[in-house]
Amino acid sequence: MSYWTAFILTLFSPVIGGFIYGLERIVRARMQGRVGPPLLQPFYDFFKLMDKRSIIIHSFHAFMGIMYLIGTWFALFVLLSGGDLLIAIFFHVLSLAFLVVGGFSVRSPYSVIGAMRELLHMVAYEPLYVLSAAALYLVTGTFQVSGILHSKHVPLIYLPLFFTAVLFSLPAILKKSPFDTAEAHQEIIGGPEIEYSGKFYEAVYTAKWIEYVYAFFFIFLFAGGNHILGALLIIFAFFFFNLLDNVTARVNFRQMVAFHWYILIPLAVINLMLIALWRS
Amino acid sequence: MVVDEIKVPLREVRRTIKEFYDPKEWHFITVNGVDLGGKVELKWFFTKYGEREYFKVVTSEASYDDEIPTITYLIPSAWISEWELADLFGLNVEGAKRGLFLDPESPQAPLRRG
Amino acid sequence: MDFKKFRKRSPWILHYNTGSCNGCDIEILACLAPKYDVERFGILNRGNPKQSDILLVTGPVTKRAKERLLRLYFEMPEPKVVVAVGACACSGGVFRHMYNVENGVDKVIPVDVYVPGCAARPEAIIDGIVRALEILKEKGKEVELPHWCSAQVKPPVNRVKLLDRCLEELHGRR
Amino acid sequence: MGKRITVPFGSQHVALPEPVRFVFQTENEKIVDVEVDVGYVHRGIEKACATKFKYMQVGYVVARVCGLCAISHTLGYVTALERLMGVEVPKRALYLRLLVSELDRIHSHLLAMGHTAEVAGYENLFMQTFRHRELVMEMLELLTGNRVQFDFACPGGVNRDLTPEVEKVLREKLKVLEEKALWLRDVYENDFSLALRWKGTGVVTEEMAKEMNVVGPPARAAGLKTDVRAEFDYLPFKEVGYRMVVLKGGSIYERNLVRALEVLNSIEMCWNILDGLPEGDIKVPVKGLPEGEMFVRIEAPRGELFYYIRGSKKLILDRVRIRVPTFANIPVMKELFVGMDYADVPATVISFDPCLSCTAR
Repeated sequence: MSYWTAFILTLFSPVIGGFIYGLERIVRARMQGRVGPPLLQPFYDFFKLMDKRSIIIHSFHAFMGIMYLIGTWFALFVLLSGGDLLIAIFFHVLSLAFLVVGGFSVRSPYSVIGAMRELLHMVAYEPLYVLSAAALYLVTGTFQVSGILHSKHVPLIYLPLFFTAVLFSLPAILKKSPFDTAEAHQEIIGGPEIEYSGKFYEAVYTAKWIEYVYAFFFIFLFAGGNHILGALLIIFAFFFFNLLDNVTARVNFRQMVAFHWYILIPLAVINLMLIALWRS
Repeated sequence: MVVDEIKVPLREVRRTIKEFYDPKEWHFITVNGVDLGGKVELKWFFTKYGEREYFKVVTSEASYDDEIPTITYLIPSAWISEWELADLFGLNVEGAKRGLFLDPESPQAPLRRG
Repeated sequence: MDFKKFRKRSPWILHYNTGSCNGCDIEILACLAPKYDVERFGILNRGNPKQSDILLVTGPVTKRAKERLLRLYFEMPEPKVVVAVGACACSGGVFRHMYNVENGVDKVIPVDVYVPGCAARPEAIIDGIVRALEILKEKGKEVELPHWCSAQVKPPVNRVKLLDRCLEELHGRR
Repeated sequence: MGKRITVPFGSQHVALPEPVRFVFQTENEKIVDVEVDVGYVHRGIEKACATKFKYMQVGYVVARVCGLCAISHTLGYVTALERLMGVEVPKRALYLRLLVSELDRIHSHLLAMGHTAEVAGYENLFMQTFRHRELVMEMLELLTGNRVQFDFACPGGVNRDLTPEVEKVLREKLKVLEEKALWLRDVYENDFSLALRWKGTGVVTEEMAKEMNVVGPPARAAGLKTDVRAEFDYLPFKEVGYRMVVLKGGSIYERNLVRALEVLNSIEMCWNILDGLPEGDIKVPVKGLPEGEMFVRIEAPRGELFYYIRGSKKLILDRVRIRVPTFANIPVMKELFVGMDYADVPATVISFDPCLSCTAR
């Protein structure tokens, strides 16, 4: 992928993410036996928020909201432009750190609790992503996304357990049930994003769409050079995580971290060891 | 309906209840006040688990200034009824806080007559 | 670009019960459920005043809920509309002139749409929200004050101070 | 972490349809202290019943104490009044009251169950439960003319008769409802994530239930055999196949299961009522003025409802006292929260099915 295509793709990634989000809302509504909003609903929300008056708690808090958007955007750009996988993960962590710092900087207890839980989210799923970067390196021999995308191997064949683990942690990165403790609409009403309003909430809202693209691109990498398989994997992952979202209750943060550390990460490590054994 | 009513003076109330009350058998319903003009008639309602239409009522009368004995030592869940009594009748119940329902700007002791 | 027309497309609601009998509240809940499914119109129950456009108020406004209602109203960014749901939110209903109520939401905050009924039916609530959207579309972004409040609004608005001023007046009004 | 955070829960909160305010002191999301404020919706109905409204009107006023168990409040009041004045209510009216009260219980229980699912983040189950709840709402609307505030019972009988056409539709809908209720029971009993989340959370033990005088489904889920339907003869429950549902355990999971089982029992009762509905009048005139005092207990969907009325040969009663189930359950809720995770709080609160407009009146 050339540098400019990547740039344009990144620029339009909110649009793609918005469509994914709109589609998700429809799919979710249909799974619940409702009609659901129109496909363009996220964009209606987006334009409405443009016009809302923004109430700023203090400028640092608002700035952190914007930085969250920029950080996620940059992480995605690193991925799309074929950069280093580890750097993309690093930027993603950094962008979440902005959100966490913003959440801690206000007095609202929901925001503080949400920020703490956001940290626990990172503790839970980020090791899995770092490990999968390592696993992709073992299979394809490169950390470069462009290298992985042109690799002859299909990592999915070597990393089935890894793929399963990443699939199950998708709800954690996208904050969907069962791992939506950081957002937990019914407990802490959105967590770190509670105090944002107007244009600043819009930034946080859009950053979440970009995270959709980021997460699904990660899934795409598991198909390596086989792009059709990648597209199929994305569609499968999309429906799978919607189904998971719809048939589970929210677990608490202890169960979430325990699930990631006692089940998913060991799964991934077993896969990693098998590969290492097989290679040697 | 069987009603077993015990009329006692106010200071005897706690002892009377203590004599028969056993949390395994008795269910405390509520304490109720009725304004009789100048004084309040208080009734503690109890019922027995598993019996049909059986009530035990401890009745007593108190003037507006009397200190009403609390029964939260015996029945921990009674505090909410007692606080309500203190709030709505403006009575002086032992250990009760004001302001369960009423705000400073609401009329005080609304259930008193007159 | 004219963003005003998108206001109608994505109203996010905030619901507050100021002393109603729960009848209207469960009907609002029923609106979100599959049979009425207001998410068709993009309506979401946000539960967060900072991100909401429509404030649905039920109940005749008790003395204790009054201050909370005013705070919620001030926390909502403009443009916003207030919908009074149910007979008691409109006028006090059966609770009118009871000792602890204020006889309707419009005694405390400005109301744009009144939805009658005891309890208001889901169809009526949806209709009320649709009416509210018509009003929302035309609304400006100026800060609105309750009719009893004599504070002057001069930009830039300090919302915290304005709220304090209003609360002082609310309690002084007794 | 480790520093104390004060978390206010309510009075405006998305998980709560009504204003109650809990202020939690949390450490690492564990609650160490709790304060509760239930007075947000105090309107002064008891006072108004004893000053503004005539005794024939009070039934409609107390219905507005709570929209969820409206029929229970009216029933409580009219039963007390009828017993006080010695009115013999026709059998058909009793059966119709029973029918509406059981349908009301079904809708209230389904609401509570769905709502608990919603606050546990299980949005789909909430939607499904509410979808089936609409069936009951339609039945109630057919039967009484309104969805929520029915004003069905009145002193001396009921206000509206059941016509054969309505009965036919009711039977059809009841059949669908029974299927759905069985399915719901199955989901609430066997769903993995619900059990994982709720089993052993917010446990009220039997001793605790007895000591704190817990009422209603929370008490029965804890193994305490108390149900006013079995202890007080205000309606002919025995004749229509009432069974008491008692479970052991006392956590959120059991409370919801008790509700699910009671819904099934209520549906069974509704079948029996429709099959054995006696013919006759639906209303007898009530004459005279109330004198003396009377108290009754009623099983509202949330538990024991207590009415005390007192009259002195006047059109306006001297005292109407309402002790509602949530009022009795607030103390145990307060005890329960200490030591609990904040994440479990919304589900625990909702699993008691609190009705604050009842509590504060």
